[in-house]
Amino acid sequence: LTQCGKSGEPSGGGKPRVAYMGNAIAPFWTIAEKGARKAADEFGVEVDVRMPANGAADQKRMVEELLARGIKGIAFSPADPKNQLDLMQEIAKNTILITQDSDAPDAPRQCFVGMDNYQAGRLCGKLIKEAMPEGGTVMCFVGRAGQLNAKQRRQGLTDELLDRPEGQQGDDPPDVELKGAKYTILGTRTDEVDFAKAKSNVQDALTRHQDIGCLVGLFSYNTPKIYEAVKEANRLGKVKIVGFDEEDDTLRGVQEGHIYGTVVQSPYHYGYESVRILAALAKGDKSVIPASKFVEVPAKAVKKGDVDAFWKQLKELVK
Amino acid sequence: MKKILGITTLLVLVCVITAAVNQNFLGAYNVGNVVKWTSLFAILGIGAAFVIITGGIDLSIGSVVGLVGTLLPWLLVKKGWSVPVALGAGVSLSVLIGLFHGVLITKVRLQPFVVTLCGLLMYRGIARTLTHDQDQGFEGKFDSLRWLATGRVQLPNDYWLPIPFFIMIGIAIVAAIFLNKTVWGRHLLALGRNEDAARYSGIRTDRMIILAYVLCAFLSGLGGILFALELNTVQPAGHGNFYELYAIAAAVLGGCSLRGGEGSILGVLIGAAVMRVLSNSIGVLGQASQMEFAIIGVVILLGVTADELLRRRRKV
Amino acid sequence: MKKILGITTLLVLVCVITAAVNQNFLGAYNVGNVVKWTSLFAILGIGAAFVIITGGIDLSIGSVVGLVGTLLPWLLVKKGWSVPVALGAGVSLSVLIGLFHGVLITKVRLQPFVVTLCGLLMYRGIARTLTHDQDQGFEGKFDSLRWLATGRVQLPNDYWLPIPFFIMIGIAIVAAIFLNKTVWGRHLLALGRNEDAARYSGIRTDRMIILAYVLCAFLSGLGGILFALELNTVQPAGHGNFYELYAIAAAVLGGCSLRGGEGSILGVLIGAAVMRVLSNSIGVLGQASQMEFAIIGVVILLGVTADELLRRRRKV
Amino acid sequence: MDFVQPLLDVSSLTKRFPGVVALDSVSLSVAPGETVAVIGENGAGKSTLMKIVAGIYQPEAGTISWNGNPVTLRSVNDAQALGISLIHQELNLAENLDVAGNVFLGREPRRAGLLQRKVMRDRTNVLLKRLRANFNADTQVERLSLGQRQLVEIAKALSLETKLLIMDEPTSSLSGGEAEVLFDVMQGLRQEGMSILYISHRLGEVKRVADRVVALRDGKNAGELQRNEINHDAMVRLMVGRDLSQVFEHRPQHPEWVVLDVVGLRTQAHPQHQIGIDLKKGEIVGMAGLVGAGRTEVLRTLFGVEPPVGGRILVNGKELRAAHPRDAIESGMALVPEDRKALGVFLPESVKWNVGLPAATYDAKAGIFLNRGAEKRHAEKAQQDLRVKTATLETLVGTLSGGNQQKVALGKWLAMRPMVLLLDEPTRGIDVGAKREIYTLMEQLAAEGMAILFASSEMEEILAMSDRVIVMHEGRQAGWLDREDLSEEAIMRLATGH
Ligand SMILES: Nc1ncnc2c1ncn2[C@@H]1O[C@H](COP(=O)(O)OP(=O)(O)OP(=O)(O)O)[C@@H](O)[C@H]1O
Ligand SMILES: Nc1ncnc2c1ncn2[C@@H]1O[C@H](COP(=O)(O)OP(=O)(O)OP(=O)(O)O)[C@@H](O)[C@H]1O
Ligand SMILES: [Mg+2]
Ligand SMILES: [Mg+2]
Repeated sequence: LTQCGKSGEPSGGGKPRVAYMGNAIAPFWTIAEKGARKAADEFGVEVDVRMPANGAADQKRMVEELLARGIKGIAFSPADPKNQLDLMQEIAKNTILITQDSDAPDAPRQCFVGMDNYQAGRLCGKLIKEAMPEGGTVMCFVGRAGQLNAKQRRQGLTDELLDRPEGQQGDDPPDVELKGAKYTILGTRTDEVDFAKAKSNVQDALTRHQDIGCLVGLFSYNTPKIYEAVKEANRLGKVKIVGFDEEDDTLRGVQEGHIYGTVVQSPYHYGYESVRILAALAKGDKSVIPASKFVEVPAKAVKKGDVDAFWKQLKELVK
Repeated sequence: MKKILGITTLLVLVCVITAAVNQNFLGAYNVGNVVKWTSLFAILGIGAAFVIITGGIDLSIGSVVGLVGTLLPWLLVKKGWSVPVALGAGVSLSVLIGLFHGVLITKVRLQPFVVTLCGLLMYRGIARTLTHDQDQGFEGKFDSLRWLATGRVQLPNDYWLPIPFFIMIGIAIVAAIFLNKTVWGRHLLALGRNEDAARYSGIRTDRMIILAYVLCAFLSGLGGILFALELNTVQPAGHGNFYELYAIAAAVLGGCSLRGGEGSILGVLIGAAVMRVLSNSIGVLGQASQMEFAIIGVVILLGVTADELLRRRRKV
Repeated sequence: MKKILGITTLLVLVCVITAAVNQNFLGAYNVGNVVKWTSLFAILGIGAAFVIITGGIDLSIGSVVGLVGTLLPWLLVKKGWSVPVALGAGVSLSVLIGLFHGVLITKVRLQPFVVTLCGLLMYRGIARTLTHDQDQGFEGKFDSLRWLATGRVQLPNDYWLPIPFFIMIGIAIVAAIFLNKTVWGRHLLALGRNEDAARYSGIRTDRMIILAYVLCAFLSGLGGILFALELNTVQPAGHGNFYELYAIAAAVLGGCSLRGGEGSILGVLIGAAVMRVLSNSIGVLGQASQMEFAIIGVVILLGVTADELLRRRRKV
Repeated sequence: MDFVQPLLDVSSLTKRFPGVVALDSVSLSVAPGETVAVIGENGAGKSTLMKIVAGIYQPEAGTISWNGNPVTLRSVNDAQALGISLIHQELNLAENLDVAGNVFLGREPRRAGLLQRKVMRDRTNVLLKRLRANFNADTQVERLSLGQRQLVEIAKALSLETKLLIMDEPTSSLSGGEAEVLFDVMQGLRQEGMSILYISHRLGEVKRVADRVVALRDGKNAGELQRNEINHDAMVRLMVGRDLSQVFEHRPQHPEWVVLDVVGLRTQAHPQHQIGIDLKKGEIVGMAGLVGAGRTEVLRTLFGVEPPVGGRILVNGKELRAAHPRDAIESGMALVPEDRKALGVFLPESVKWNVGLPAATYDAKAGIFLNRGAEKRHAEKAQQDLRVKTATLETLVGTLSGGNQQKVALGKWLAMRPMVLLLDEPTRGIDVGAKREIYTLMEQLAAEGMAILFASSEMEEILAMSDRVIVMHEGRQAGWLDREDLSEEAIMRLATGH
């Protein structure tokens, strides 16, 4: 029996095959997929897009399968960078590795595409301060508190609200109350990506804290669920809502003025840039990598004023 | 009746304790919400009860909730189907799923656990594939349809009852009559006790078993529709995950024996209420959500243990 | 033997088809990985088989995997315990869990489904509460410990077998001897089919049932340790979710009847292999991961259906 | 009589169940090497007494002495340790194991914890040979008929190192021939010094085997008979408290109209043989044969439980294609199965519930709603006609004595007024009084025009009740006997294949 593994597959018309891997199943990653596919078309590669339902455990298995497929490069979003070092080492040993969305500086990755979720969290904290300048209570809602992006967003937001200076990053568990000078973070409720739970969590919070100031959705679907629950409780306006990501319902809420603002990254560009770089690297072109090894795709806050323009642009991108 | 005494006591206990600690628990807003979630889960629980009474199990409930719940907004919004056609499609699909389970279980003689486990995997996969894992939602439209889940009937003092409550009560009444007052219900209970003896008594056990799976899948589908309408957006990969366990737990807490042949619809409602009230009271009392599962598990375990010990004492 | 013919055929079929489409499937790298995952899941499946043979069920397997798997890195890294003590704690904890289940089921006479469903909720909640929902990992240390899961035995031509394979084979051999050659295994089979008959024959059925739950929880805990060592990073809220279903599916595919009294360890291994190979071949063939569940569901269903129909024909 | 230290001495035992006093201060003693028969009507408390002696139930009051020393039996193991073993009235076998596995269940020969299969198999085969069983140690119990399973239970009891062997109706599913073998075996055991407690409703057997007879009535001691006093009438008097004439006189009908016409029927268990039956209106036909002869199989096939491999079944001139018992019921048939615990009744449900079940569909209001009135009427009628001994109609069937369960199994079909009644061992485990009641009932039903086909292992019953007899041998219809030609010898000749 002869082995003919490494030579890759005969299919794909000779185009190199690269992979783009998210860290969860979410609309965020579907938008990213759009960008990845666009770049694949433009730069002449085949792209396998993978999204793990179950975080790190699934990622490991998917990586193994991709490597078995003879892939030419992987743009990887580590669900748990600290502990996935050897997985990334394994990737780097067998093929080209870049990270995107969340970084692992210690890993042998060629470069990182994206921005820091921690910074996005800080940005969100600033939105909360704007929405509620006189201070008040805040509660966060998230699918999985342990997941890296959730952790970073929450930490950034916490540090901002507790007025920790830039560069000083705290490490607060999600299940305790954090009191700052003006702002109190009551806690973080998780829902395991069960939307019904996401909604009833908000309802329970509204029942418990009749005077709650601001509700924050850390995962993309959390914000619309907050919006719905607050609306049903007839407390729109009295309770401020701030969130992450660009779900349609979130943007609609921003348009109506019921959601104060949302922090958006640009997943489309994560996908696009990652595949562009992988395509070049696969063809031996190393010039795409900047000296800093950091390809920045910045996050920004979308508020009532700029939501229309942002939405229009987004629709064009994902068409 | 006696079988649900323990669980009813537990329900009352949890309510009293929570209300004592936080008055908002009994406020109009919270009561309405708890009743709504209880109603939605009770619909699934009633379906599960029918299957459990036959001595079977349906693990696909959550995936059917997911599939039908995803298809409805997808058909309405993405495919532009009309409301009655989309609803009809969702309902027919769930009935067909039940039929499929029932036939495999009775005619091919596969184990219910295996059939519905495969169902769990398949329907989830289909929902995800059809929608390319995209969240599906009503995009702010179909408000009159969504009234089925979000509508309210106002009561004095700001209190209100959600429409799903009335749907659930209707289903529960029909189900209770079916189970206790009709020949079919009697046949269902009989075959759950002893399928062979039921066949020797002239009961067409296969048909009744199929019927039970159809009812369960139908109610799951209906639940899926209501959950989707209530939530506005659903995620194909996650919507309804683990709901089969909640549904089965509600049924079992409510006195259905997994050995078959026993069950009470009222019990299922109370079982569903216990699950929801517990979850709600944990939230309202401000416990960390990390502990929610642990608390629910412990309380249920204490409840059934106390129940069993009391029952035994009464017997001796 | 005859009972696992169908499933073995299915396994071979899937392998042949996948290998025909993508030669890398049989490459050293992929074979090693598939064997590793199969071994890990087979360990859980063997545990599940013991409980299923008694006619019971253990829904807490996934949560025990989660709890023990989270505790190990947490104790080692966050609490600074020594390796033997941390390992010992994990193993003792899982044995205690099994004891707890067994006692509730035999002495308090609760239904296994209820007890272990509460277990599912509780252990998950405990893992999350202890770790504040933070991912746990070995942070690049403990490589010699991690060798238990990541170590390899080199074979010719770059092929290798993972250490968990040898652990699994060891467990399987002991389990098979226990089940088929010892008096206790005999008693387990007997009480699984007819508990009264076993009790009237002087078998201490309660002890045997407790033993089965202890074995299951122990193997779940062991599996949890190995999974954690293999993955390096563990999410308290998600690690092991649904693994009970995989474990039970492996056991049932391998010929265990949920009615109790039947089961083969070899069958469980093949059942676990089918699940893993299917999942792997879907990935290797480049099918969208959305479809993975659907394909696994369909293939298993076809497999058991064909098996059942063939068996029936053979009988007539 | 010399005083001999009794092996077992039970005195003033009392046991209550909810609603019944099963045993009321009952005493019993057994001397070493003695065979004591315990007789009594259904529900008299025989099985309860035995279960207490075997450690399964705990009495509320009373003492048990073993070799003169008081003992407390908390579990089966305690009793087994003393050397007491029990063959249960209701079979309790692990059907997933083979015969050897069941015979040695709980006491497997082992070396370092490992099973010694060969030893088990060989020893089981010796026992089976001794019982002249037509199956061997490797056979799966699943594949055995009820009678064959009873032989397994007996083999199991024989394999024990036992001082006191309790046999609770060991022959209820055995026919004369197999019972004879058992009596030979018991004779041997007795010579080895084993004591035996023997329960049976077949008074002929009791007379053959017993050294002494102890009678129970309504949970109380009702008297004893010494060896020389044992005769049918005396036993009946003790049990029932009055005389019953010994032989039941069947008044044959002379019907013409064939209601059940079976031509060339081939069953799944024995597809190579063809069965032909013509059952006339008002006729009672018996079906005789040894254990495993295939009688149950024929009745099951007729009733549509499993499809025939070939042949035709005509009921009342109309062809019946029974794919399901329901079809058979619709065409006017009813079957009271042999294994009442598994197939005949629902143990955890009430008498009323059980009796009302088959007719529920036909009584239903508006076609679907349960008719509780009709249900109650059926149940009351069945209770009266069959004299079911039950506290109330709400009593769970599982708590009734075996005989009364059998009456319920029969009673549930009476409301349906079937044209053809199939009975499989209709008096299995039923006491003399109830047996007579069932015979009377069969007689009466036949007189009303019902055709009855009954399989039985009890020779007296076949001889007394049949207008004609079909004899089965190893799945084959060995021959028909008319009433004039009926004799024990003629039946045995056909049944053993000579
Ligand atoms: N587990 C039980 N629960 C409640 N009542 C019971 C139980 N077992 C027996 N009984 C009742 O105790 C009485 C004695 O029953 P037992 O089985 O000892 O009678 P028996 O003499 O063996 O009758 P048979 O000849 O019909 O076997 C009956 O009235 C019966 O209904
Ligand atoms: N489920 C089964 N599978 C295979 N063989 C069976 C099965 N049931 C019965 N048999 C076989 O068919 C034969 C006929 O059994 P059947 O029960 O009809 O006999 P029977 O005359 O009623 O005897 P008995 O007096 O023991 O009840 C027996 O040899 C038995 O071993
Ligand atoms: Mg008895
Ligand atoms: Mg028979």
